[in-house]
Amino acid sequence: AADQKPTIPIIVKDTTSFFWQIVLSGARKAGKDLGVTVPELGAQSESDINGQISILENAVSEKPAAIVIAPTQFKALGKPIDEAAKKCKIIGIDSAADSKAFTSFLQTDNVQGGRVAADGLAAAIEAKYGKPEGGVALITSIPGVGSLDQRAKGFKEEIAAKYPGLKLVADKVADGMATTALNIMTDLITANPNLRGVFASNLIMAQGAGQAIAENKVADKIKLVGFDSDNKLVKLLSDGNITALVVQDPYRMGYEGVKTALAASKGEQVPATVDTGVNLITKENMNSARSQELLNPKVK
Amino acid sequence: MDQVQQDGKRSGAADSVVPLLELKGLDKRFGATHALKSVDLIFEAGEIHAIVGENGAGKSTLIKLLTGVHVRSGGEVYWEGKPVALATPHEAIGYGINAVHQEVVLCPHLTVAANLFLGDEKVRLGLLQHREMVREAQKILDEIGFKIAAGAILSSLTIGQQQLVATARATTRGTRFLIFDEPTAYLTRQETAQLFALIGRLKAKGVTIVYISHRLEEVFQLTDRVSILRDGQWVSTQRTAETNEEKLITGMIARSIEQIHYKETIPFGAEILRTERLSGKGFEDVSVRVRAGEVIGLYGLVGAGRSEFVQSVFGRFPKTGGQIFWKGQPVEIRREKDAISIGIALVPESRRDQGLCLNLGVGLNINLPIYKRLTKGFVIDPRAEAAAADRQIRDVQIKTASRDAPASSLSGGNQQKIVVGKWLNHGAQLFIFDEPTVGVDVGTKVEIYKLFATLLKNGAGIILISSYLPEVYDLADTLHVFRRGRLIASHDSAHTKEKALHEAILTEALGV
Amino acid sequence: MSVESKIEMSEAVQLAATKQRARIGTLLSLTLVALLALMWVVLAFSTTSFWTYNNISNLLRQGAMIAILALGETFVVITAGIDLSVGAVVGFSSVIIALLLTNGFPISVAIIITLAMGLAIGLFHAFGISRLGLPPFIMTLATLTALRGVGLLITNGATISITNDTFTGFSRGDFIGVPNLFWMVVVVAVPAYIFLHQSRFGRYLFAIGSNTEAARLSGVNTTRMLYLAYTLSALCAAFVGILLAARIGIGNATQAEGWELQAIASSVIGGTSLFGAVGSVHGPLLGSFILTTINNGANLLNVNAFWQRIITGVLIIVIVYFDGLRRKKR
Amino acid sequence: MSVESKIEMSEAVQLAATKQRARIGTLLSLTLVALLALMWVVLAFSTTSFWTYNNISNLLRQGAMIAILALGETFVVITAGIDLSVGAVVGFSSVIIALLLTNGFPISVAIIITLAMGLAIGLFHAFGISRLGLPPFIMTLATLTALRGVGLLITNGATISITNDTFTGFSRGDFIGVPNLFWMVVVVAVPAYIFLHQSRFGRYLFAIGSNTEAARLSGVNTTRMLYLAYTLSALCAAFVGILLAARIGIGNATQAEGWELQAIASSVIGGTSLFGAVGSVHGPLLGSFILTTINNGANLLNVNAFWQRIITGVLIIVIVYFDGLRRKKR
Ligand SMILES: Nc1ncnc2c1ncn2[C@@H]1O[C@H](COP(=O)(O)OP(=O)(O)OP(=O)(O)O)[C@@H](O)[C@H]1O
Ligand SMILES: Nc1ncnc2c1ncn2[C@@H]1O[C@H](COP(=O)(O)OP(=O)(O)OP(=O)(O)O)[C@@H](O)[C@H]1O
Ligand SMILES: [Mg+2]
Ligand SMILES: [Mg+2]
Repeated sequence: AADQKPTIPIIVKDTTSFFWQIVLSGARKAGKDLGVTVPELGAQSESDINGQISILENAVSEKPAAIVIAPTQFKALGKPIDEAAKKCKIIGIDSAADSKAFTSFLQTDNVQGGRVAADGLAAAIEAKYGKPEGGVALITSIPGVGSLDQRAKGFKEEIAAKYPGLKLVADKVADGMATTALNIMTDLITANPNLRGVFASNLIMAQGAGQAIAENKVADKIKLVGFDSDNKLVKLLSDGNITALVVQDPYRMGYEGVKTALAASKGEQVPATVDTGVNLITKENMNSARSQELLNPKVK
Repeated sequence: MDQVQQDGKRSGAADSVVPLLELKGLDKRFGATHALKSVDLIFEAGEIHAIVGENGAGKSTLIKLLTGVHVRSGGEVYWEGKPVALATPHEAIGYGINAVHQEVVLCPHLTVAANLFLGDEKVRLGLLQHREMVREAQKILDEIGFKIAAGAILSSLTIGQQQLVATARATTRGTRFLIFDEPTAYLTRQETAQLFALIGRLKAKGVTIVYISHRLEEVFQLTDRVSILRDGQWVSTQRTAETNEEKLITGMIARSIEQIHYKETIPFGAEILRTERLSGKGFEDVSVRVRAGEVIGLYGLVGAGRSEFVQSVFGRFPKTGGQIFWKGQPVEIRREKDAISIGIALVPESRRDQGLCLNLGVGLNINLPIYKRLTKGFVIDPRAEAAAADRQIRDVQIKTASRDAPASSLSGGNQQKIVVGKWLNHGAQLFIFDEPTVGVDVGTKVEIYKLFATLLKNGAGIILISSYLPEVYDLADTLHVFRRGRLIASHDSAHTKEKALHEAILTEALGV
Repeated sequence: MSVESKIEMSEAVQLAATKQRARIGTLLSLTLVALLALMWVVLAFSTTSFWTYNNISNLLRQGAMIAILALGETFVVITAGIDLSVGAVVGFSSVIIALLLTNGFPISVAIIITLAMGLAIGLFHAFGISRLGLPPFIMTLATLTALRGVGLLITNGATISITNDTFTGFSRGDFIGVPNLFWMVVVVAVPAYIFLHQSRFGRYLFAIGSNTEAARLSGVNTTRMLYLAYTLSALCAAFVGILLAARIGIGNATQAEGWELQAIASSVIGGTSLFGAVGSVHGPLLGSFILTTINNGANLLNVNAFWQRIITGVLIIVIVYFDGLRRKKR
Repeated sequence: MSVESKIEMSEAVQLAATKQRARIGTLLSLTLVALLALMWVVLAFSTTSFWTYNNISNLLRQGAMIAILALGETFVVITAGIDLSVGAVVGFSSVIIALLLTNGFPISVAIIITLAMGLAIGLFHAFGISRLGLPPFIMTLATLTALRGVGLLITNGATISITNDTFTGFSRGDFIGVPNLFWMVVVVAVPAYIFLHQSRFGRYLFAIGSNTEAARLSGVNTTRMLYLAYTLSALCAAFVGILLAARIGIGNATQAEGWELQAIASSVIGGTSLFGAVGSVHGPLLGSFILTTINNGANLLNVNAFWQRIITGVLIIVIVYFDGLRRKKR
């Protein structure tokens, strides 16, 4: 009977990141619940596009029932997914790819995530200074990553469209290291006395930037919005060093991804797109049940 | 200068009016060092021309200018009467100027054949003709009488054999002008004989040969004319037949040396070291004894296992059998430190590869074995460090700018003195010298021999390895002959000039 | 005479030793082949999917780029140098060709310009190393840093999509059943083999790695040969950049990060010595496919990605250790 | 006698040359100091915020970690080796100490265990290099790969938050106005200076880098010295890992990626030769603060991050070139 178990590999963007480990644990749980073998695959860096293509190719040759994949890059993964879709059903999660071959798509709208961050930041600045005015900055983890670019896009568009008082004074790209984020943030604080808000668009950047806020004791002056969460960021949030976190629901993404894939492989009808949503979590709402579910996913 | 030209005319009158190669005011500076000072020289077609001079006199520099290794700072060079630049090795080779350099400059990772044809490969349609080159190379080697396998990787050969490969290479390139820079320093007698035979054949073919050596007997044996360089300056050019050893030495160092092989008679004291049936990698069953005030000489061909034997005594390689006794007591020497701490010093065969940290200071090199003693607490006492270095620089008369000057800035002989000097501070009682006078000029040789005497007078014993037989005769009190890793004969009071004994020793060494 | 005959005898022994040495050289590459074969056999038995046409052609495709990179790197390493910039050159070239293609240049012109750019980088390296006297490690580390910056600056950190389907289709296609990407390895390796092992220039590279001064004194233009080595390495990297762009359909300056270390590791696993003068064309190819097989196999066996790193690290030590042993035995 | 006097005369010329050489040696480090000073002056004039207490202490904090790493690396490079693993060791140590602290170990014990782990890594490197005979580049490349894997495996890719405020507070604190992190540089550099420049072990490291065989034959236990060098490098890296953990308050195995190259670059900019036997303690410190100033200045001037990379690359070439010129003039 064990041989009959269908195989549905899940391919994430970066196995070394906590976010994707949560996705994987959701998928693992689904595998256990639904009786599916779920190989956990993924590149070792979000920018390793070629690595992910290779992994996808390898996964296809395993002749799986379906594949769940989070494409690292929109354009690059398009053709390989088209190819793979000839052999099995493909379910996309998190980000899109340039392919019409997805059977279903469970997505975080990263552009929307950027907008939410902008709104959250503006609200915090308004709460402190009375008006959403002053300098804001953006710190991106590494260049050339689709989802980060989309968050940046959403953030900048929202600021430009809705908050004419907010000026983007710096748009920094780091090298994926928390220390670099810390140094950049420290120097931003030094160089821009009028800085009032910062958006650090992923986990590691938020960790570094949050640390800089704490180190320089400017939590009162400068509002920081991060993206994603782990207990370090939750602590910074509860300390007030981070104003708000934009969190996705990675656990659900993994779980639902596998579930949808199984259904699709059996030929059942599945929705073409599902938005798993982004949520803004602040110190005020962080203790609600839903927030706690998002902030403390059951990673095992 | 006039003398040169007259000389040139005289000897050149036989063949042609234009000499093959003429140097006018040749000058070379290395930064602050003025290595060659306006040298004028004429090389006639077909002659064998010796150049002699002390270490650092500028002999090798002259050669390097002629072969395009270095570019001259001033002066002119005429090849068959026409001025030439000689800016690159390529150009020099083009005229047929080739050299066998003092240090073997070949590629150790390549085969003998590849080295022979380097820069001049046999190609067909752009493809290397590997097999043809090996075959051809073997033919060349066989023809000149060198017993070397053309397919062997160069690094598997002894230094002497490598030197022969370099020689073979230089001679096969359509050479018209061939320079040998101390070619016999690393050769066995056997190989030296092969080389001399080759030089004879080349001369017969009309090749012009320049021969540089510190071994004056070779100069008299081989050459037609001899030029002396001193301090980068030309001193004289004479017909070899019209001069003698004494005159040459006087010209080289501006004083006469009565006794080249310097040895005082010193009474033997107690036994310092004894080996009993010592065996190890490369040697077997070697039993020798050294007493205070005694020099034992180890003679043999290259590869006879002498270096391995002494390195084993020094703890560089583990022994596999037998026993070492130090002042009558059995001792275990497992590593260099053990040997050093009981008072054994090794002056290794190759200064450059084993003896010196070339780019570090003279003082550091001298003090290296005794830093523990110069340390107070955790920190080195800088005054003690300086004093220890300066004392040796003074005592062994090392000519150096300062104790901080890098060892590489000294001439060969003075570098050798550093390697010896570092063991004097340490207070060693047994000194092992492995080929201590290779490439060392006559003056410095005497200095080194004097140093031997000082050591012996202070109650030390010496093990001397040398492939230069006259040296062993003159210096060793006891002479041991090695062949293929075994001690096959011993002679007491070897410094006799009896021809019969020389013959006997040679026969033993060769195993005829 | 009798002395000579005796000496001759001892020489005969030496000759025999040399012959054996040559045989051991062949053995080394055979051992690597054996290791690769062993891995393949084990994987064929322990997974159902390894020994399928699909997977083998995946494997060939996946190993192709590092193989070419390792090959180029080998030219430099044989001269006792190192080229740390190759990963950056790959990323940079992917940007250049993507830009050219999106600006409507025909594929052939775009490829030529990109390769020319690689050539220029190689020339610059050789210039810095031979004229300015910088250590290769530092020179190529500096261009690694700078090139990533230039690539990012040009694109402003964004990725450039390549819409030319002929171009991107190439990387997925195959020819008589063998993936095009692997054919590219053949296309590079065959001339590389002739160049390195059969031409005098290859011989000169070894000579320079063994003893630069000796090579120079033999009339070898060592400077020009250094130019050649670094140019070849950069050209291979630019070529890989083109292949990468075709494979992922985008140009992005941050791609191929760390590939330089993979290329060097492949080359060393394949028997190249970082001290120079030892190396071959088949070695780095074998080395890169061994590393690729580790990754491919680990994926198929569903080995944790983190374990893959550990296994790779351990295998590098083991393989190079045994290789060293074999050399020492010589 | 007359010979001697002649010789003496020619030696006088040489003496002058040597004196000049010594002066140039001092000049080199002075030039670096001058360069750093120049950068600081320019920045002081072109920005309002550079020359503030706050920014200078930021600068000192930012440069501290690479400075310590570069210092450790220098010990290895002086022996003509290289340690590519230091970045990975930093990341790995941050994980270890975070784990220990979250499991309730007292800070002192956690620090000691983490340092002991660094020591073990260093010993392993030296073992592979001196006993197994692996090239340092390959040995440390292998552990770089493997260590990242082990760190990720332990944490499953997650970051471990450090809740111990005494520990994380340390990196923020200062002592008589100077940031604690910079004091750590002093704490490492002073004994390092005594070790390298005033103890016999330092002399031995230089001797090994210059000629291992000669050092051995002079009674230096070269194997033990290699153990010492690699251990010191790994210890410094583990120490930096601890500081990193304190500074960012997390343990994460992927942190400090690429820091090995920054450390090597700092060391080389500070005058260390990759061929061994040339190096100092103050050199790498200057080198790392030059690189840090570039980044800090660029941030203050709001220079595009991509330009920072280009500037860094170009400056590495320029500085090492002029350093080389100065050496050649000797
Ligand atoms: N590349 C160089 N750089 C600096 N000085 C040099 C260089 N080559 C030679 N010299 C110096 O030039 C002088 C002449 O050296 P050269 O090697 O020509 O002497 P030599 O006569 O061949 O001595 P030996 O008998 O020891 O071989 C010496 O003082 C030497 O230190
Ligand atoms: N046939 C050979 N193949 C490879 N290496 C050799 C061969 N013969 C000798 N050697 C090496 O050459 C070196 C010289 O040999 P060894 O030290 O035994 O000779 P030796 O008697 O000390 O001669 P010498 O001191 O005159 O050079 C050694 O390192 C030895 O291993
Ligand atoms: Mg000479
Ligand atoms: Mg010997």
